[in-house]
Amino acid sequence: MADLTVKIKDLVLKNPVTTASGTFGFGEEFADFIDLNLLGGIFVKGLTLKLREGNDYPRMAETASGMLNAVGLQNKGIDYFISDIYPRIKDLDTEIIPNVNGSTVEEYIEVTEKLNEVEGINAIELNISCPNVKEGGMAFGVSCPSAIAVTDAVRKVFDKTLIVKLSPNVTDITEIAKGVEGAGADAVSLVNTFLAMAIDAKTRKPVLSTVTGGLSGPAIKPIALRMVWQVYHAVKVPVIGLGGIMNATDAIEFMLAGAKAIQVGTANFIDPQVSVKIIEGIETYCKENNISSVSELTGALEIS
Amino acid sequence: MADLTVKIKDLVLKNPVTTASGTFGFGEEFADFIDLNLLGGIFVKGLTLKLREGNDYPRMAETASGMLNAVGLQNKGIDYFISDIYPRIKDLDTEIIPNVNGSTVEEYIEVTEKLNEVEGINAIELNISCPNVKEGGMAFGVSCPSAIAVTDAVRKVFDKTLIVKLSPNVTDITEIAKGVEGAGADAVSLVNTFLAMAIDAKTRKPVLSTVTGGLSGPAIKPIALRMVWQVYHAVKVPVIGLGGIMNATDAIEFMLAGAKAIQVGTANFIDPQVSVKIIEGIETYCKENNISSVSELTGALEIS
Amino acid sequence: MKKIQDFKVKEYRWLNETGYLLTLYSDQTIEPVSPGNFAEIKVPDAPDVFLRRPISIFDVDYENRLLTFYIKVVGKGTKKMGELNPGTPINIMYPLGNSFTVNGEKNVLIIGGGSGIAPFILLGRELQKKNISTTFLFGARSKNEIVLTEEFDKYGRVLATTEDGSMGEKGLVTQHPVFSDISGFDKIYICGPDPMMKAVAKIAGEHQVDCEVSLENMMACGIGACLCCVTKTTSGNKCVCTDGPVFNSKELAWQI
Amino acid sequence: MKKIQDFKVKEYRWLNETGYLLTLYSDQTIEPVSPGNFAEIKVPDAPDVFLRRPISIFDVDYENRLLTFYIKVVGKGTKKMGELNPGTPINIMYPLGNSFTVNGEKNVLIIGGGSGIAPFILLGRELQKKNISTTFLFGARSKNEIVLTEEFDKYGRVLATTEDGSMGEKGLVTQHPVFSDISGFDKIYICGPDPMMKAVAKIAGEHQVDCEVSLENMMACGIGACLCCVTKTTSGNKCVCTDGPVFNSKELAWQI
Ligand SMILES: Cc1cc2nc3c(=O)[nH]c(=O)nc-3n(C[C@H](O)[C@H](O)[C@H](O)COP(=O)(O)OP(=O)(O)OC[C@H]3O[C@@H](n4cnc5c(N)ncnc54)[C@H](O)[C@@H]3O)c2cc1C
Ligand SMILES: Cc1cc2nc3c(=O)[nH]c(=O)nc-3n(C[C@H](O)[C@H](O)[C@H](O)COP(=O)(O)OP(=O)(O)OC[C@H]3O[C@@H](n4cnc5c(N)ncnc54)[C@H](O)[C@@H]3O)c2cc1C
Ligand SMILES: Cc1cc2nc3c(=O)[nH]c(=O)nc-3n(C[C@H](O)[C@H](O)[C@H](O)COP(=O)(O)O)c2cc1C
Ligand SMILES: Cc1cc2nc3c(=O)[nH]c(=O)nc-3n(C[C@H](O)[C@H](O)[C@H](O)COP(=O)(O)O)c2cc1C
Ligand code: FES
Ligand code: FES
Repeated sequence: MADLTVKIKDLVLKNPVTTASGTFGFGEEFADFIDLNLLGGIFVKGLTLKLREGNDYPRMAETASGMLNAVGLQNKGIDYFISDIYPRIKDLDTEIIPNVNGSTVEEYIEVTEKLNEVEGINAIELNISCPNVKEGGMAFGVSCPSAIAVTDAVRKVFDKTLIVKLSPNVTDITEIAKGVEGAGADAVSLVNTFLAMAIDAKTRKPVLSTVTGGLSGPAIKPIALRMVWQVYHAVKVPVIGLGGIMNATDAIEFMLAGAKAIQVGTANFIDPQVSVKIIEGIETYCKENNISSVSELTGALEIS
Repeated sequence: MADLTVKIKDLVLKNPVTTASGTFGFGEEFADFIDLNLLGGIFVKGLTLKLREGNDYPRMAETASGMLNAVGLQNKGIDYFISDIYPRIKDLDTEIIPNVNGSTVEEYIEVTEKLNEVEGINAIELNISCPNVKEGGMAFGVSCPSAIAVTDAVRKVFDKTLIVKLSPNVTDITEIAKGVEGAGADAVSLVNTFLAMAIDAKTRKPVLSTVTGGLSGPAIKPIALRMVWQVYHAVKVPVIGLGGIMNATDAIEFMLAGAKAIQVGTANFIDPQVSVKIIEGIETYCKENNISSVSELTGALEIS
Repeated sequence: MKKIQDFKVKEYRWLNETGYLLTLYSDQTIEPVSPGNFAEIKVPDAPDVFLRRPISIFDVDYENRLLTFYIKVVGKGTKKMGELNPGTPINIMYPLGNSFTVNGEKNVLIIGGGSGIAPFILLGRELQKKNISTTFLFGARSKNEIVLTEEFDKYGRVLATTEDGSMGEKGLVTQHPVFSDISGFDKIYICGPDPMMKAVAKIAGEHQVDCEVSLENMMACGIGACLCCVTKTTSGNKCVCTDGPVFNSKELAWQI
Repeated sequence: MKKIQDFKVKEYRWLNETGYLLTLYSDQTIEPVSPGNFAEIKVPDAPDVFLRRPISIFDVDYENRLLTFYIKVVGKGTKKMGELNPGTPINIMYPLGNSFTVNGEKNVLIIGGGSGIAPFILLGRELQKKNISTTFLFGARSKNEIVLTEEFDKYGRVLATTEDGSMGEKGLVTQHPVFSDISGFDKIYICGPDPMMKAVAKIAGEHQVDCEVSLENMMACGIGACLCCVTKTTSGNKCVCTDGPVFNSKELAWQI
């Protein structure tokens, strides 16, 4: 059987399949459906310094092969995560990776400092690309100087693997990727959701309470794949790819484009077992193609 | 019956439904399926100064609720259009709007100068957003200074309605929209396709000969709608909306978001009669909602 | 335990132009279902339907391994689920959500509107087992929208209001005479359109009658992972899919 | 004239694990179809299929208003088209593309591989009407992939090659003895995988036998509007959907 292990700096994943922040809760929600210990890692729901109620309902709209969300980082705050949630999931045989958010650089720093102290947490994902909050979020991720500033600040207070999650809502994603690499990111993950909108023609109103929201799902896959391919050729740090992955073939495409690991997002809503099926599918693909280590796939796209 | 006429500067469309450049040939291709005289307008296939063979096959890939294309502006050149094609379609009772392309500002100018002389052509669409050519194309549309420069140059040699077609592959589309408005554009149309990619996991090769291509179809609709809404609030000139419009409801959503007219693109491939169905659907909507003039819909989104 | 399971379409029973019972069968055993639980259904063969659709469990037959849903056509998914051929495979996540509480009540009122009648066969059956006297009150625009009264008859008294007066009392549910003595009930259960639920909850509150409402917020995951389905409560935003769909009306931050 | 028309599934005839004949019927009259023409089929109830699928017209029955397609399962759309229930509505644009030319030939060779045999019943019938002597040569990996020989038998001599030797000659079509006297034919018609067509076109060119190939490039519109389906020819890029699918092999810029 192929070696599925992948290394992202010091973070070792038993396989390249992880679940995307905000689409997998804290893992527990899926415990009835799959064995969580099989996963390479779980990127848990976005965390902030203080409790956040998130945006008003409606927060969701279905679109062609995708969905919009405008959750707005509802969570009980970092302290509650560390004291109440993490102890319940820390013994899972998979990497638990918190997704760190803030309205200001100081908030990012404070959340990170707390996580730096937590034993068992070997990496964080810095979310500078949330399109659903009024302050901070995506604003950090669409300008190179601010992306660099927040990465740099967080890097100074975090000793373990730092993954920075990029926004696709930019003219040139390689520029931001290079910026955060320079500021000390150990890896980049991409993409977060696309700023988008849904309207109800009958009521003439926006469907979401926030008017705009973030588009995810297979609709965005071709754009996400292009961005992963571009970023892979622009930076030296590992790339974690996501955006519309629905099955093992999609996952393999992202790896061929340059991803070392992948995240499964919206697909979890449609099939709560899909992440495990993707692991199995990658195994089968490796076997059928005589691939001894899954990392051989990363960037193996053949361009004639 | 509601008044369906819309005015884009001096260009009068009998209804807001037009067909998007590159998806409707020169109209003739659809003559067996619909009465072309019913359309508000036809944006014909992208034209360049000289004959272009376009990119190598394969130029197309199907994706979730969308498709990639990498046609690369194959056309026989502006002179052939004016001498051979236009005479065949000029007597249609609809507006024929050429889509103007160039690798350099000079080429844009030359093509436009020729069209400026053609009687019956009342508007052109300046394509600064084609993602499928090596030189020019999208490069003009993703940087504000170059978008302004080409618009400004073309404006100087064109007396009739000048529509500038914007690229969605940018961080802030309102900035480009404001730029071209300032440079003399009479209207903006958006969006062109999203730069994207498809991979064949079996062969480990890109599906398109050009590796990347342009994503169109309902997959992109939520992003396009958001951009139309943003641009509508940023500029004073009319906005022509497109991107994934498949039916009358979609078209109405674009108008509510701020579009004065709309273009039907990829949908023509799936149903060659769809443009006429959309006109009928808009009529019905107006009747059911007691709308006396279709322009009332433009920007009528109610945000509480 | 929540489960994901393959079923097949067994049969339909159409009740009017837009409402039908859909019965599914499975080769595997059926998980225990409580009144109020719902399922997330993957609509097969539907090009425009991306996410699963939450539908209350109308009835369950453990012995014959059947699940029945009462579905009203309101859009793409509910239309498609009514057009499948017998034998079509259909994948279900269930049982999801909490359920109605029953705590030694003596006399209860159940109010349903639209597809909101769906959870009440299971609830009626449970109440009957516990010898609780049950009144059903169904509200609709017109007679043809009041369905399945003969089924509910088995579990209690059935009343109706219609806006056009074609069946039962004319008017809205809250105009039914039963409300003149509302304090005679020690609990109201309700599921239906928001305005109906709010109006009833308001009266219940005024008369200090316990009131449980079942919400139908739009959902993406159905299992508490996406936080899309929230409703405001006195203790912050809660997920309708896991903390609900059943809430005590006092908990809800409804402006009523 | 090109037309867009609603049909319904009449029946299937499965020929092996992956190949089937699909017959559709319509209430309206059928447009005149020429050998080589194809249709763009909107695959119903298929969530993953966005664009229409180009499929050659295998047979047509004007009187009973039937169209038949020979389809090989290679992916999502061709799979789904094989699973529809009789009566399922299915929308077709047809007849599209040009057709094979017949100009007083006396003795012709028709070569088909895979789904490439599809256009040759109509062509065989036309050739027979014109009293042109016809030889069919079908190539496949194995016997079970050679289908419908009894149908083709009606219109000419049927030969076969299989890579495993399980039927006809062992090897590729170009290794069939018929090629030893290839100049005896005044035309070759061919449709099949690219390598097969190129190999045959090369031999035809060397022996100055007229050769028409039918291409199966991926298509978006099927009517010459999108310019996605092009093939390089001696006079630039041409659309397979309108200038083709049939090309004289001499026109094609194949590196052979
Ligand atoms: C816990 C729960 C239990 C439910 N039980 C039942 C049941 O037993 N029987 C039944 O018929 N329905 C039930 N519903 C409602 C059902 O889920 C929706 O009617 C269905 O999802 C609509 O899908 P569609 O594809 O037909 O509509 P779409 O085509 O997606 O939408 C049609 C229209 O309905 C609106 N809409 C869609 N879903 C909702 C929603 N959840 N709330 C408000 N508006 C919506 C859309 O905005 C749109 O305007 C339940 C919902 C929930 C959350
Ligand atoms: C003019 C014309 C006539 C045709 N006639 C027939 C016919 O009579 N019978 C028949 O069975 N098929 C015919 N084909 C081929 C048929 O169109 C494709 O097999 C079909 O579109 C595949 O659809 P799918 O959804 O099953 O495959 P998908 O799931 O879309 O793709 C499966 C795999 O096949 C590849 N593929 C898809 N379409 C093509 C293509 N056109 N060329 C090369 N590779 C492709 C994809 O890249 C992918 O790897 C014809 C094609 C053309 C252009
Ligand atoms: C409901 C929902 C909530 C999300 N919340 C977060 C979040 O808290 N933090 C974050 O970085 N990304 C969040 N995302 C983005 C996803 O992690 C992912 O980047 C995006 O959905 C694209 O992947 P997909 O197409 O596979 O879903 C959320 C996405 C969805 C759909
Ligand atoms: C095959 C194809 C060719 C296109 N060619 C052109 C072109 O020549 N000029 C242009 O401005 N846009 C071109 N476009 C972009 C469309 O006009 C349109 O902007 C885009 O497809 C989005 O709209 P849609 O989703 O409705 O198709 C092309 C699109 C497709 C699919
Ligand atoms: S639907 Fe996802 S949390 Fe309730
Ligand atoms: S398929 Fe569109 S031009 Fe041939």
